[in-house]
Formats: sequence, structure tokens, C-alpha cells
Amino acid sequence: MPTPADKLLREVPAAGGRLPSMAVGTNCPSCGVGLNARELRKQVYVCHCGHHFRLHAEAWLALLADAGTWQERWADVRGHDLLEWRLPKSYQQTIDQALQQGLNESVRTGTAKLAGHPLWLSVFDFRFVGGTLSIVAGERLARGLEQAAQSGLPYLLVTASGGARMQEGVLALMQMAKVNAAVGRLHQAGVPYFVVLTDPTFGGVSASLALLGDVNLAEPSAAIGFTGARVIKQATYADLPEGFQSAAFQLRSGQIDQVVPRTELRGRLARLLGLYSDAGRR
Amino acid sequence: MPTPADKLLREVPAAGGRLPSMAVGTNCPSCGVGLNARELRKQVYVCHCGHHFRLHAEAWLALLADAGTWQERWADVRGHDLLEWRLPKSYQQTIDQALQQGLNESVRTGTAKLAGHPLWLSVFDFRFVGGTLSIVAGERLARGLEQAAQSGLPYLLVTASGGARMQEGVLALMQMAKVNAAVGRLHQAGVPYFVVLTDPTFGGVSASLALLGDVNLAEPSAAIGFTGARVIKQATYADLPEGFQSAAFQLRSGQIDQVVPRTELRGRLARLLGLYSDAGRR
Amino acid sequence: MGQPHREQEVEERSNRSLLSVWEVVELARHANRPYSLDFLQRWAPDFIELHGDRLTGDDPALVAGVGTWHDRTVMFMGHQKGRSLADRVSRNWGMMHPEGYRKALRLARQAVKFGFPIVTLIDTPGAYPGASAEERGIASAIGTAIQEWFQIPVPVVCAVIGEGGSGGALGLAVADRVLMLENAIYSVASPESAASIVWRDNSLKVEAAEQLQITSRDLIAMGVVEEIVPEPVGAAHSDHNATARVLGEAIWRNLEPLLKQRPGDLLQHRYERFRYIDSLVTAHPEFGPKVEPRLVS
Amino acid sequence: MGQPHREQEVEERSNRSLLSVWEVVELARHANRPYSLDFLQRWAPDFIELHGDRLTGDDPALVAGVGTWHDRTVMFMGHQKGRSLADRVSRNWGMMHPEGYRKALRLARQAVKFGFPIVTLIDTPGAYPGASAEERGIASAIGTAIQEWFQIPVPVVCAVIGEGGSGGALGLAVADRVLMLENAIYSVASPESAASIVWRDNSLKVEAAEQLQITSRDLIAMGVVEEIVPEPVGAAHSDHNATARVLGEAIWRNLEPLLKQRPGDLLQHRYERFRYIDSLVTAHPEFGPKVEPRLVS
Ligand SMILES: [Zn+2]
Ligand SMILES: [Zn+2]
Repeated sequence: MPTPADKLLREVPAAGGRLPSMAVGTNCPSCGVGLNARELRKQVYVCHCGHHFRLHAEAWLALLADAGTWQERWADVRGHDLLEWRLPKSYQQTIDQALQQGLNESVRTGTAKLAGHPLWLSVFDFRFVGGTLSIVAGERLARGLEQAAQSGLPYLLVTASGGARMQEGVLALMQMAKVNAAVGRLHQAGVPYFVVLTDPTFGGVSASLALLGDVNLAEPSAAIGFTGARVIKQATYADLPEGFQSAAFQLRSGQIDQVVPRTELRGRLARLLGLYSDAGRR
Repeated sequence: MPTPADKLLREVPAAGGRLPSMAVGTNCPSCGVGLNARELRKQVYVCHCGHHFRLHAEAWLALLADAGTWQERWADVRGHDLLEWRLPKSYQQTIDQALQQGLNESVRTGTAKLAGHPLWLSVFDFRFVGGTLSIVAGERLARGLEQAAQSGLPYLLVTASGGARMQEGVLALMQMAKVNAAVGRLHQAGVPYFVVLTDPTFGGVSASLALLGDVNLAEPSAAIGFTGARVIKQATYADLPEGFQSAAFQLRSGQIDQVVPRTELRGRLARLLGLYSDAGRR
Repeated sequence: MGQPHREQEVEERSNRSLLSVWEVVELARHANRPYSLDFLQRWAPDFIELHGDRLTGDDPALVAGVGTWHDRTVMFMGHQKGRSLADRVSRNWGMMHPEGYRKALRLARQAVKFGFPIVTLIDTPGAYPGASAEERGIASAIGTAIQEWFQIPVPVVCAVIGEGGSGGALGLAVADRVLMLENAIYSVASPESAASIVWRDNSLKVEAAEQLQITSRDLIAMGVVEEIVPEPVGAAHSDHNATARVLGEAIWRNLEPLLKQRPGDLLQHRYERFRYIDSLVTAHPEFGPKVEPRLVS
Repeated sequence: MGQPHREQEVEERSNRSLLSVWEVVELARHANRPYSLDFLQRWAPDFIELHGDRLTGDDPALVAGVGTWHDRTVMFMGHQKGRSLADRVSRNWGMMHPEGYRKALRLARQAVKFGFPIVTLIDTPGAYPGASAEERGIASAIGTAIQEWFQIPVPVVCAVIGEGGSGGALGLAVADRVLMLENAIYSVASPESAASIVWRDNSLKVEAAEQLQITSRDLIAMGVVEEIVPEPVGAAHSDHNATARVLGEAIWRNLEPLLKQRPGDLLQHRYERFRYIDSLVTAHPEFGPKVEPRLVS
């Protein structure tokens, strides 16, 4: 049922900045159609068939932040190999390689504007050890949440994560407590907290701050859950139904407010920011 | 698994006062065994087979209140026929007849001691128009709850009700709000609130104050639910499983804390009162 | 045959208060009567629906979300019936499961966080009378909701727009002001249920409806609602726009002064509103629907 | 054959800290290791178990209730494994569903209402990794629990008594003090899960256990737990009474000073405890389990 609001949505430009080019292969994994890279970028990496390609951190920042407004914070907080992790690969080597590729940990945090609304923005980057929650990620999130609680600026989080980072052991687990404590303070301070769940969001991230938003939105092709389907099948020998842990499944399960196609996401967020954070209207 | 606590339980006398005799027929409806009225009374109206006969208000007061401690309040609050209800029977006539039989509305409220612990005590009486929630019942409950909130004495409620009283129309419905508002104040005042659910507890009583206890206990043979099984079958043509809306069902559904045989009830309540209300220990 | 004619004739009488109780029930349940979304889309075109109780599910029988209304963000929620058969099924005829009451509470708490006032719309035959609701705790869901609405320190205005049935309605109707559309009904149980409970025969629904005193005129006489909102000529279903306008004006007129009250006062008044809601009973021993209802302008 | 002998030999080494990590894992999972109820029945013989989340269910994998301890009413809760096969099945091997975390929160709020301090016992491989948990919102149940434990203004002391696995453990382990039995483990994921996640091969559990640093000595070195509670000769399973006595003394010794703290201070310290729990990392760049653990008396 299209509402007058849907019209409003379409009037908000789809992307804040110019989306970076991403290598996404030559055919859509869903419909098999050949991909025109330029056109796909214009469509914010959504295929005509509806398939949403995963975006990395820079792409999310370009899509959501108004051009030139992104100001990254705490990019200098760096992880290191606490557990002297060696197998199957040295964790230090993993970190070093990622840094060489220009990746700076699994979470990037800073301030920006979205359709003119100033906010705190954190995005997960699945390329960095599967977007896993690490000490650095937790520290950047907690600092951002604390500053948002103090300043009153809304907090927008974009998730994409396999869970807690094994290579940091129990201290990665502790990040769940650290960030949720900070989310609690954000809520107590009366500051809006919005989450966009993208593919995939699991484990220590879904079970910490990812589902605690005042409004939780999810991309249509996002898989969201606590335990991954592969592990569930291994542990319980269960046949999982079609669509298990899909965004639609989580909508039915009461965990998210709306499933929003990426093409409408910026507009939906702009409206939410207007509704929840315009000081004048309260 | 019998715990040392079970031993403690048995040491608390089963009944405070002397239970009145009740006419309960000559055979147990569950096992069919012939009943010895005197023995049955000694067993607090629990058959050897486990069947719990419904108790009326005076029996509950005798069972729970220490002998001579029951002080009824607001017995003079009386209902009348607001809606000029005629069919199938004049409501005024129903009220008059019940009063003539010595029944004083569906809820009796007052103060008492249980194993030495002073408390507020309200008991439903299923004999009075099916224990239905009426303006008088609501008024007695709300007054008692308010006084308990003020004085800090724990509140113990024993339910047995078919729901809200049809013959008082929407004002009976409003009693649900009235009493729940008062329960909320009891909780906010930090006062213990215990509920014993007995057979049957339904509709406007289960959906108001009956399941809001800090601790909800249920008798083993209590049927507890919102909509009665007969109406559910009528409305949905569903086959209801064995044990649907039983106390065990509600335990599994997370609504009650324990299913307690009547023979152990007084002891369990005495322990709870000790744990929750002894000022010295806090 | 004759049905359209009769309907037209009912519509004409509806504005002269000459309807039988059962005719009012039929208007309250009219298939074209405006439902919650019909109002919300007119009041707040930027309405964003919010879903889920964050526990176990989302209840399509409750529509809820935020929108701009009178230059403010308002949290709206209401029972939602469906118009097509598919819609009716998916909305479960406006009969809520436990998830609905829990979604309402989640969003009420969210409204508190942000200081949004709340508008609730009542249009349900009752909570869902089925096994799935019982299994997931419908009784305690309603009881908890009723209790917690008294602890939501933002203004809450409720309007009964169609059917207000039983605890299923009350779970969303604990408010600072309760309004009622002229041809809405509000009852301790649907006439069918009441007949089934009292007579064990739900075919006596007409008699039950007459006994129960469920029309807006009955309700205002009892002091249970603050205001009757008149419906347009031909009743609400014949003009959704006009109904939405008049109801919107009435709700806002009631809501606006509440925005200035301190939270503590608001909660105290809400407590007293329900605590003494039956006070007319003591004042008028021969109580009945004899007081003239106050109609809006 | 040789198994009893090996077990005895392990028990002997256990108190000289000469066990391999995997031997510690096996002790933490020993079938005769004391479970939550074994402790509660010894500490508070008048323990009354409380059931249900008041929403949709009761989780037998979490045992919770009130009892008298040191002349006070204390709210106890802990993961509960079963000893017989039937018990294990009914306790779901100590793996909680969403209802368990919601029951814990309900009772934590009740403890706040009455000013009861809270003791939580951790003994779970993790939350239940099955479809029924996902369908009812296990992720948000854990996330919400973790968040809300920071807003429970009464003292909370936690002890890891066996397995502390993943978010399933953490959902019950947000506390002012976290203790650990000597041969308990506490990990971001069970060794099997970690192996499955990192190597996609859960047969590499021994290697994973060694990498993960999950023993009490590792944990205290990282600053994640406050105290290691020594187990009796032959490890906890060989003497439940002695284990319960020593653990009880340690918990009470940690709990007692908290009872004097003001609620606001308590919450602030709890916040800081987790907010800066990784602060040793910055302090010791070559961080590792090199600090000598502090053992009780
Ligand atoms: Zn495609
Ligand atoms: Zn029998």
C-alpha cells in the first residue's frame, strides 16, 4: 500500500557522496544477469532482481554521509596480537596485511551529516576479519556512543559482522558488555539510536548492540541471527526453513522495525532523523 | 528432588484456623472414591488422588490466616444494579439472593497474620456470580492495595474468577484498570505482592492483577487462562491439547513461579513472607 | 434486495440518534468504516510504521509508529482491521496477540524516552481468543500493559473509533482522555461473547448489546469517556476525510493542554481518572444513561 | 582401561597447576562437577526456586530463586546442567533459550525492588545454537540482558563455576565482581565453536583451546576476573562440600563490601569495570598470561 510518505522518500537523493567503485564480479549471484559496473554503482549496488551486494565501509560512508561531512575519529586506535595467535595464520600478520590494504579495523567511527542532520556514524567493515568485534572496534564504538550521549547527537550504526573476534579471545567477548553499557547510557540520555543491519550480522554483534536501536532497519538480503545456519545444522541436525534468519524472518520475529531497500534507505533515515531529533519540534 | 527446604515446609501447620465444613458431594469427581467429609476437611479438601476441591472465601481465610487474626475491611461496600439488568435474571435479584445466603460479593479484603507475618489478604469467592470482578470487588482490592502500599505490609491475593462481571458492563471492565493501577503503586512502593491462583482464574481477572505478583503460585488443579476453553473451541474450531490452561501449562508458559499442592501452600507462603518481608534481614 | 435501501435509511437516522443499539453495533463494525491507518495517513503523511516487540514477534493487528502532527512527533498506535479478506486474515480481524501489547509497551517506553505524546486508537472485537495467544501469555500481556500504561509519563489520548471490546481494548486504552466516535461501541465483552457467557447462547447478541450499555451515549453518561466525537452525515464510513478531520481536531484539542502538565501530575491524574471512574455510581444510585452527552461543536 | 588411573593422576596434577589446557577443559566439563543447584542447596537450604519470564516461557537451563544467605535474602541464578541423561535433556545441557535471559532480567528487577543482592553462577557451553532460540530472539535477548544488567542498582557477584561460553555466559555475567573456580574456563566461544569458526573444523578443539587463553590463570592475567577460587585436592568434582564452602566464602567476601556502596556508585563502578576491562592491553603491549594469579588464602 503506497503511502504519501513513499513519495517523500523518493525525493531524498539516494547517495550523499559519490559511491566508490567496487569489484563485485561480472554476474549477479542471485539472477545471473551480467553486470554493468557503472550502472550498478548508480543503483547503489542493488541488482535489478533486488539482490543487494555487500558494501564496504567507504561505500557506506559515501552513501549515508552528505558529501564532505564525514569526520573520522580515533582512526589511530590500533589492535595488536594479545594472544600471540598463530594458527591457522598469525593474527599479527592478518592485521598487518589488512592495514597494508588500506583497511583500518572492522569499525570506523566519526561524525557526519545525513540530509543535513548532524549525527554520529559508525560502520562495520566486513573485509576486516569478517567485521568481527575486536577491542579496537569496541573502543571506537564505546567512545562514539559516550560522546553521542553527552552531545545529544543521534547515533547511526551500520552493521556487518560475523561476531566477536576469536583471535582476541575473551577480551573480544568483553567488548559486548563494554558497548552495551554505552548503548544503555545513550538510551538513558534520551538520544536517538538507529541501526541498519546489513548482510551478515551475527554472533557477538547481533547479541550486543545491533538489535538495541530505537529503530532497527534491515536491508532486504541481510542474514541476521545469533548462531550461523551452518553451525545450527551441525549442532542440531535440523533442517532450516527457507528464509531462516532473513530480514523478513527477523521482522516477523519482532526484532526489526522495517526492511528497507537500499535505494530508499537514505530517505527513510532522513525522515527518522527529522522525527526523532529535531529539537524544535519537542 | 527433595530439598532440605521441603522438610521445613512440612513443619508449618497446614491450616491457620479450623477449616469450615463444605459440601463437596459424596464422591471425588477425579478418582470416584467415596469421600469422608471429616477426613477431607483434615486434608484441606485435597483428595488422596490429588484432586483439589474448590474452596470458598471463608475456607481460604481459615486456611491462610492465623486463628483469630482476620480483620475484614470494607464489608459494607455494596453493589447495585447499574444497568437495570433483567435477562436472563434480574441482577438486583442475584445480588439480593447472594446476600441472603450470607455471601458478600466476589472479593473479601482485610488484614491478617500468616505464620505470624502481618499482611493484607484478599480472597475471591467463586460462589458470588462466578467470582466476577465487579465495582465492589475492584473497590475493595484497590483500597487494600493502596493501604498496603502505604503501610508496607505484603499483599496476598487468592484468585478464583470467571472474569469481569457482565452485569456491570463497561464499569466492570474499568475495574481492571483501577486495580492494576493500584498494583503498580504497590510495586513502586517496594511492597511484596504474592498471588495464589486457584481454579478457575480467567478473563478480566487473569488479565488484570492475577499474574502480576512478585511470586505467582498456582494450585495443581487450577485452570488458568484468558479465554475459556469452550469459547476458544467455538471461536477457532481448534482441538485443545490435554492439559491446556492447566497450572503446569502456565508454569511452562512462564506465567507462574511454582505449582504448589494445597497441603504445602501455607508453608510455602510463610517462607516467602520471611524471605521477602522481614525488615531485619535487609 | 432492499439492503442498500435499508443501509441508506440507517445512515440517515444515524445522525438523529434514532438507531437501535444493534444498528450502532453494525455501524461500528461497518466494512467501510475508517480503520486506524485511514486516520494515521491523513493526520501524519510522513508516518513511519514501527514493527516488533523485540521479544518474539510482530503483531499485524496493531499498527504503530511515529509521524509529524501539529509540528510535533507523535507516537500513534491502533488496532488495525483489514478490508479485503486477505487483509482481514493477516490483520487477524484486529484481534491482538500478546506481541501486540508488548509492541505497544515498547513503543510507549520509546515515546517516554523522546517525550513524544501518544495517541491510541481502539478498534477490536477483543484480544485473540485462540490457543496461540494463550500459549504466549495473552492474559499477563494485557495485565502488564494495563499496569505499565499508568507509568508512562507522557500525555496519552485514546479514541474508540469502532469496536472497543473487552480487555483486548483496555490494554490499549489506559489514557488521560478517552474519546469515542459517535457510532463506536465500548464494552466489557463483545455482545456475542457476553451472550455466550451469560446465556451460553451467542445468538442472543442483540439482547446482550441492549443490556450492556455500549454506545457512546451510554459511555459518556457513565463517565467512562470524556467526549463523543460526532460522525458526518451518513456515519463515519460515508466520509473518511470528514471523520478524520473532526476526530483529529477533538484529539488534538484534548492532547494540547496535557502537553503542559508535569509528568508527575499527568500520572497522578491518570491514576485518579481510573481509580474513581465509577464514582458516578455512588453519586447517582439510580445510575443509567440519562445524562445528556456533550457533543463537539 | 587406564582411564580411572589417568583421571586420578589428572586430579593430583590439578592442584599443582600442571594441567594442559585441554585437561582443564575436561575438568570444567566433568560430569560430577558441582552444578548451580549443588551450590545453592548448600548455601541457602531455604532456597525457593522461581520460574518463568512472565512473557512466553520458563527456561530449565537457568535455575533462579531466593534464599537466605548470611542472614539476608539473596537472589541466586545460574546455568544448570543435568547429571542423568533425562536431566541433561530437560536442562538442555545448560544452554539457555531467550526465555532464560528474560527470566534472569525479571528476577534481577525483582531483586532491585526488594534490595536483594544478586549472585550469578556461570556454567554453559553457550546459548542454545538452535532454530527455536533464533525464532524467539536469542540475539536480542542476550543483547538486552547485557545492556540491562548495567542498570540493576544492587550488588551483583558472578562466579564462573564450570564452562563460561560466549555471549551465552556473558548474558549472565555482567557483575561488579567476577570470580572463577580454579579449573573453570571462560571463553569467547567454546573451543569446538572457535575451531569451527576459525578453521571450519571443530576437531581442532584442543589447538583452539590452547590459543584462546581460557583458563582461570589466563583470565586473571587479562584482568577479566577479580579472583581465582582454588578447588579442593582432586578438583571440584571430588568434593562438592569443600568447593561450595570455599566458593561461598569468596563470593561473600566480595559481596559484603558492595552492600555498603550507594546504588549510583555501584552502577558507575560496574560501568567502568567493563568499559576499561581491556586497559591492560594498552598498559602492557606484550600482553599475555604472564602475571601471577592471586589465589585465595
Ligand atoms: Zn540480480
Ligand atoms: Zn480423588
